[in-house]
Amino acid sequence: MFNYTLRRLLLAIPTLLFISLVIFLLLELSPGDPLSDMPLSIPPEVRQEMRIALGLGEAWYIRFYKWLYLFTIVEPSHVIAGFTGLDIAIEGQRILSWQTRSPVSDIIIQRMPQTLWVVGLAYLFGVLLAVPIGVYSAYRQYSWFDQTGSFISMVGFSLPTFFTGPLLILIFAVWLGWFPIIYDTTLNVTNWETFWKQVRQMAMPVFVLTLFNAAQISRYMRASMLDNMTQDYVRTARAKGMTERIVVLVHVLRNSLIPVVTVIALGIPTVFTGAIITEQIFRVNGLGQLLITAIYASDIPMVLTLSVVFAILIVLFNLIADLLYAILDPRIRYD
Amino acid sequence: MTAAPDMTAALPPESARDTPTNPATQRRKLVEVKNLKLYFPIFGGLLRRQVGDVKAVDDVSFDIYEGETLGIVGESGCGKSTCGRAVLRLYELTEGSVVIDGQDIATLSPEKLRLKRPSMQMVFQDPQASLNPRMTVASIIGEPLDEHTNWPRTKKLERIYELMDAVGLNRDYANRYPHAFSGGQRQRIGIARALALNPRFIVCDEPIAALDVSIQAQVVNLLEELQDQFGLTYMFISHDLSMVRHIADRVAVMYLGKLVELAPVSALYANPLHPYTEALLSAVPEPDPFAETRKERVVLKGDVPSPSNPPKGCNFCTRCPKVMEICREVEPAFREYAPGHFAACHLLEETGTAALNGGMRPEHNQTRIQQGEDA
Amino acid sequence: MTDTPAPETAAAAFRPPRNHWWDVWDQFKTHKGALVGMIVFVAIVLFCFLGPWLWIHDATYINIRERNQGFSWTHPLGTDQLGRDMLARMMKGGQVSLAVGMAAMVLSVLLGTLIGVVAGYFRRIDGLMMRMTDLFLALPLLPLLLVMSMLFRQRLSSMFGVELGMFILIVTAIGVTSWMQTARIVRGDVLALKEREYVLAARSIGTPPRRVISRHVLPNVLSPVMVSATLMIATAIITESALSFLGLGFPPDFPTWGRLVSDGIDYLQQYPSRAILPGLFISLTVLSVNYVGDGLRDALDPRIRGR
Amino acid sequence: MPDGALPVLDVKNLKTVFRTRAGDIHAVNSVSFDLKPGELLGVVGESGSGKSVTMMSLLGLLPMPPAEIVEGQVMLGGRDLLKSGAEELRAVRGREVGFVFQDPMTSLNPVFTVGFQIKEPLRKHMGMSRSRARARAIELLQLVGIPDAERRLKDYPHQFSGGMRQRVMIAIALACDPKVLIADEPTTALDVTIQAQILELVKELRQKLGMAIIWITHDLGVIAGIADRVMVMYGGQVVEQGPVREIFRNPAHPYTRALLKTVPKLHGARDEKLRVIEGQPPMLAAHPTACPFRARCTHAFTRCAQENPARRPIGNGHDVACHWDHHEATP
Amino acid sequence: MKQNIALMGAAAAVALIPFSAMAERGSSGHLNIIYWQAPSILNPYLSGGTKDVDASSLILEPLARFNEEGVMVPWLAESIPTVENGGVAEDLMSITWVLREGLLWSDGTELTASDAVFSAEYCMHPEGGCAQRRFFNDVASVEAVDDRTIRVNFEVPMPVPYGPFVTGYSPIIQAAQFADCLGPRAPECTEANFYPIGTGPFVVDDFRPNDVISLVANENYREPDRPYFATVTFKGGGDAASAGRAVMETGEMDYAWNLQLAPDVIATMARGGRGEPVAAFGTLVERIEINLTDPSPDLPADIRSTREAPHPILTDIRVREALSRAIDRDLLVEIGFGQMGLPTCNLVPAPPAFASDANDDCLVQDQDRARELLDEAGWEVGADGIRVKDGVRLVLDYQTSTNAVRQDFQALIQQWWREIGVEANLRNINASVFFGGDPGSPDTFQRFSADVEMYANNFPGTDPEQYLGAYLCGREPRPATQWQGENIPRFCDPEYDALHQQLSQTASIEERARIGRELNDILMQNYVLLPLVHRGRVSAIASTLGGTLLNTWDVELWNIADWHRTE
Repeated sequence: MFNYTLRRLLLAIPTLLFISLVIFLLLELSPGDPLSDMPLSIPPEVRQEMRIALGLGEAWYIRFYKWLYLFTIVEPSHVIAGFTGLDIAIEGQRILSWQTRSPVSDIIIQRMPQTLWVVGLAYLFGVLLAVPIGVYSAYRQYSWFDQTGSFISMVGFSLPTFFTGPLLILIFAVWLGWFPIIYDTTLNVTNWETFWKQVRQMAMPVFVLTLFNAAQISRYMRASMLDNMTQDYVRTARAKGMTERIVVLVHVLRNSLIPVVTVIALGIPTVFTGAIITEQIFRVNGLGQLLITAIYASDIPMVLTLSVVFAILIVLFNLIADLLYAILDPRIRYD
Repeated sequence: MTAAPDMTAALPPESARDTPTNPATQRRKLVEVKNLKLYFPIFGGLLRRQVGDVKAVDDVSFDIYEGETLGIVGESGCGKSTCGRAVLRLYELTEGSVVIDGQDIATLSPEKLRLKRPSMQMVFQDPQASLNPRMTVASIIGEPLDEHTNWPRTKKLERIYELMDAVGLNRDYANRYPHAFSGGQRQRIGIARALALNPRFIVCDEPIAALDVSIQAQVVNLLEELQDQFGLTYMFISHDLSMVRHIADRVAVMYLGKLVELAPVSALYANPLHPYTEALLSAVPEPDPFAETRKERVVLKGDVPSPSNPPKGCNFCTRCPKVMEICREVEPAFREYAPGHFAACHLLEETGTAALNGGMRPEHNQTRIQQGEDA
Repeated sequence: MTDTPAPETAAAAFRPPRNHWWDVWDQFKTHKGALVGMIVFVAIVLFCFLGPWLWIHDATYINIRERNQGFSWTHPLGTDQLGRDMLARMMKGGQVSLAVGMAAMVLSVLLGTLIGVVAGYFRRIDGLMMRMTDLFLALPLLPLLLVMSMLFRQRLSSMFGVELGMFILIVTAIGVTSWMQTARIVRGDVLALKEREYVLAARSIGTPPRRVISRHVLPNVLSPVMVSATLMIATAIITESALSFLGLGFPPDFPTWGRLVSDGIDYLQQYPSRAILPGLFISLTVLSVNYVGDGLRDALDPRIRGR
Repeated sequence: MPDGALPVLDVKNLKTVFRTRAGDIHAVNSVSFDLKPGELLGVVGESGSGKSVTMMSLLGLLPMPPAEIVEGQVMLGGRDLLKSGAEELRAVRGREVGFVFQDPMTSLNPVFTVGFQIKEPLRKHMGMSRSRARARAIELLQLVGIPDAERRLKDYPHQFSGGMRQRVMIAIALACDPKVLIADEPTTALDVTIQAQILELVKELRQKLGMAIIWITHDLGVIAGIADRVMVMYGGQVVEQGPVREIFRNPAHPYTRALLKTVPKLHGARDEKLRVIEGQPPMLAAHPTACPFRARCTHAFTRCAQENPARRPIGNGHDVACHWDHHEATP
Repeated sequence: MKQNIALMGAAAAVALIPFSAMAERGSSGHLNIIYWQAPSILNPYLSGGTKDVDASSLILEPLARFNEEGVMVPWLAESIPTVENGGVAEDLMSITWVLREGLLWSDGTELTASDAVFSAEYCMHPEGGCAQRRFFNDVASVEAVDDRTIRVNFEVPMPVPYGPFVTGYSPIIQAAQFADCLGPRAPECTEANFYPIGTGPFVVDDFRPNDVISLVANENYREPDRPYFATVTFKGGGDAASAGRAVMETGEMDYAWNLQLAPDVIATMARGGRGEPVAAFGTLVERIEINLTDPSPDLPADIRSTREAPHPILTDIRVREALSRAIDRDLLVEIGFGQMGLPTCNLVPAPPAFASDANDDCLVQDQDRARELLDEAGWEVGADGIRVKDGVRLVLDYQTSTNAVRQDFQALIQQWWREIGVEANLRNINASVFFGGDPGSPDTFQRFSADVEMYANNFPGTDPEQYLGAYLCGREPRPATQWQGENIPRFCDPEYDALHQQLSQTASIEERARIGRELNDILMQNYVLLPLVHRGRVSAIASTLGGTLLNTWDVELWNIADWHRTE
């Protein structure tokens, strides 16, 4: 197990290097210019000066190498220093966002809380909702609960968030006035009143995303339960005189959770990549919104860093999913 | 592509091929297996380097004479199926040679091997798993014809019908799918497919293991009839000792990747030399309550060791009721102790070959065998 | 297995020989949701592709005097802010959305199946293929689309025209970034299938790998592929509409359902039907396709089919 | 065998039907039998003969739907199990009737330790404390001959070999000292040498514990060595029943007779050709109104197609369901 | 496109309610502003984006501003220097500003002339990449005459010397704070760029780039009773529609910037009753520019769309005029802008002195005339209704950036042109590419790989000299200039060049206006570009918010110190 983990981690390094190179080259080729937002009245010479000031003058491989150095050494040192208070931050150049002229890692860390709160909570709710729904749907396959559950989860899956989002805003914010349209990222939860405020402003985006997440995961849960429901060991458990509750909730559930837990783990990176559209619609300015504004503004250092961070998360959670599989399923040992 | 030269294009009249299988006459070796080894590598460690082998088949040699049936028996995991597949080079061999009809197929190029395939065929264990569920019976039986002939459709169909007749399948079933058949019928389809190209040598890999008792007999009889009819040579792999006794001319016993005994069928069953063979024979329950109550079994202790980590010395030393010191140290040689009767056991080497010559032991079928440590 | 009678075999022997797809269809029919889904989907397809033959209105024709109209006989679904007929736009938009969904599905399923089969069947390149799958999983879709659009748009538009060029681009982008799931499923199945005896049987006959794959492996990975294909249609339609919403999809004058929704969102208060109708159509399509997929999964599963 | 003792299990006229899309399948047709205390009843039959379904029906272990028990009576310890509620049945399963299934690979839950799975019924049925259940589990493992029992409690099923797993299954079945043990082809998936081990174990356990056993198998050899009484099933019906020696020495039903002859012998002269029962087992699509074996029967005559023969006693506790009188044909 | 500086002002829609004299600093409480584009930096010298400049104007201030009517008013300066009051040198080579007395930075230190000198040095540093560099064009040096006196010296005579330190785009930054941030180090001063010390009414409390800014009133603000608001939240992101909703329908926000929405959408929102939309006009003109050179992809890359390859069709002025006459500008306004737009036929629609009325006949759609013109030019109507001449079909590529209103315009204009027998192939390009100026991309508006293209442009300040200079010979983008340049139609007329030369030497305001109108008319009557809509800007203001004066000539939030709560 340890060997396997170590081997996978080692293998992840070249994979990630390659991925970051590919992303870098993609962005290198991509059209768009960080200065497109500037008024047209800015003369070309000035534009050229600004472009050079952004560091666009050098050859791509030099920039990639520099970026790689900053990304792997300098930025982590600042992040760690920021969290631990240790004095290990490496002075000097950092990866600067072209839009804000500030270190990208600072902004990414700044964006974490709202992303984790809204998207993460929605994912958590989604999972918490999906597992019982999936279990019960499978246990009572083709019952009315299963049918309506399937229907609702499919509706949740099939409604684009850019459609449900504004609709919710119109109904609950404009007509009913229950929730605010605008998410206040500066809100500090200190007492009941602010807590209530936080709950209200999170309600709509969390609802939209929960619906979507729960829809997907409950489908997996149901399918996995159905797979296990017909296994021989279920008959053994019944033959032992176990109650249906124990048969389903201990024997079948435990086995069914194995593939579902890995699916859930694989889905966690999407919490960080955020729900681009939902974040935009509800102004939860999290990581997804950061990525999309950076793309619109051709802020290459930001897009590159974010993309690679996401790639790392994906590779990491892939590994975690595999390890979880091994931990949960005693039959599998990677050695 | 035309049919391979050693095949008759169509079936000759039955009488012409109806040669007796009795091997009393001059016999030719059709298959010669020498030092066959098939290891599956085990990878491990940080860098996924090879750290060992699963010795599925470990240095096995035997011959099969033309027209005879060689039975291979052993428990699951002893490597008998792998051996059968290796003989047809369905797996790449690790070492050794397999000469079939004068050609070493271990070294043939893929294309040459492909041309050789019609002469050697296989019948598989699980009649459900060995038939593609999405193909009709006709297309399953016709697949070898598609691969190795360029006959027109009608000729192929004619041949398919012939084959279906030969294995006792109703021609009306040609367009059905495998799932519409019972296990025995499916096995007939599998046999028809194996026969399509007039092979000379067929490896039967536990062809009856998945069938009901009443159906097993049907299939075995069919195999025997076909052998008589077409002069086939069989390598019959099975764990069913009584069925092997019925069908085989000679029997090889495998244990943990190695041959432990090889003898003509009568000699083996009447006078097993190797303790493992003995134990195996005694373990078979007989449908005779009188015999069963009288008989005392050799019950082997424990399980078969892992082929990735076989014991030192004799493979059987961990379970052998007659184990000696030497067995744990030195691997016994596979020797001929009586004409055509080979075995690999230190016990035999010590007691000498003479005493063990065929017929010297009395009444073996009801011998009370000393139980080992297990008593 | 116990000796519970295998009803499949038992029942089948009485029936006349027939293609096993009939059995699939029989089982499919028993899944009410799937059947309704199928009918709805076919209805939507007919609406989009046959509709324009009956409702002869140019989806891009601007009749400025009749803009922002409600439901009427001349414009059953009203008109938009430029007086374009919404019914015609829904049909046209549906054609594009469905075509994108189908084409992206085909591409992604083909890619996924190809890579899954190759990785599963040929041990040696398995590792490489799976690393590649990881790579694609980690690729960001949006920058990729921008890059592809810059690199190929002009060439594609000069070769196929603006709309078809963009169509190819979007389909490729969606297809290229969504095949991984299929590839993983197929690879798993192929790994299992490869050990099946009928594959071994084919090899013992001397069937070369490519025919083993085409004859024995591919038809038998069909069911998971079909299921993931139906899901892919749904995902592709949603992805396309999300891209349209983010302004990275088709040109805005080119109606797709996604575009119609995002155009209609601003008018949600004045003319709610303008966003809700296309939204409804997207959902209905995705929903029906999902149900068809569900039914197919059940119907293709012999364990369920027997019951 | 205590003759005349009250049977622990008495099954009368059991009928089980599978409702499938392709029509009903009459898997068990009016099966009646009893099981005396301490007796080992061997049930022989080919796949599809209804032997497993019969046993599953007794305790409601069949998935319903599609299965449905149409009629019958299953008396165990003075009550009719078919009329019992789900909770009552649960109290019987594992407590009074233990089950061992065919495939030890899939019958154990792969994600729980063996210890957990043995302790489960102990805690539920016997209300044992954690530590007592543990002690009993160790005891059980030792009983079924698993060395190093204490340590192995923590192991998962996949860490056991096939034979060891079957021993674990037996340990689970025996956990609560059931009166009846139903073993459904418990050695079919095992190798002969392992099968021999299990058979020895069962013989030993019978002596020690004295429960009644129903042993389902298709292997006549196994039955011959272990059973007191044999019940032969064909086409969802009991075609013949009697003491083991009686059945083997004096088989009355053409099916039993043919079955005994198709099996090649390990000793004695080799047959040139195996005796064969031609044809295929019947479909059970309708409730039988004729003898299910008639199509394959060498002795069939017109009555066989008109009337399903009832079981009739032919002496020595032996009964047979056949119109043909085998004494006429045998010299 | 995003700045508006001129003299014409639309009347502010908000009635000025007399505000109680007892009001004091912070008495109005909290103010919520929403911009659907989020500010990413608070240093206008490092970003040209309107959102950034607007946000930083709450903190940083210039010497003088334009008010809502386009009139220059002193801000940090005591008065506006002119030739008359001696502030501007007779030879137009320098201008001298005098700071107000007692100006303090928000950190309590004193603002001196050296801060202005530093600000100029900061922006003029060649490696700094200053976005507002154009305000310092032709500046030779900036010197501090004394603590309160700043002199800006020019390299050439400047008839309009109000570049440096005028408008929110060119404010004064604190020398002490930015001292280490000159040139290449400018971007590294994140702290300074996010939390600038200014003289304005507010001080940054918390800045989250691309998200939200929290501000508090500046304790050291020069007017003791202002700002009336104690705190401000400046939220960014989302879309215009929900920003408008938040002000006019739910009342969560007090001020929403630039509602680029369809007129009837805004009208519906206004019915929400919690706020209302306000419009103002600058010099922004949506126009179609016509390519006088051949964009055919068959040509070699260095010839394509350059003067070496004249356009085969559009060099005929009759075709160009026909294209213009076919368009109904009123309808375009109605569809796309409503009260935010006016139909126009001028490149320079404002200030009034510069606005010509010589071209107003184009305001009326005249398709018959258009057809006549095409007939005259020899384009015969073909079988499919599209005109043909010498076997060439009258087909034009029509490109613009991706934007809902522009695509509606494209569709409408495509249809009008079709009615006169001209086929248009529509194309739209992502704005960041279209306006990106990447010389490697074929899709920039400068590269002009199409026959006609549509976008909007305007000019800074109130004087159009530079703006009109764009259409001089030699200013066209071409390979030699890395495809940079402002003469998008590739127009070249010696007469125009001569007239422009004359403008650059004229100081008299009236005379400049006359020449400016004449230049405008030359361009218009040559139909090298077809103005469509004079675009205004609409913002939404909560009904409880007083004191706002929507300004399109300077930053929109210019007078935020005066904003207050009315109830």
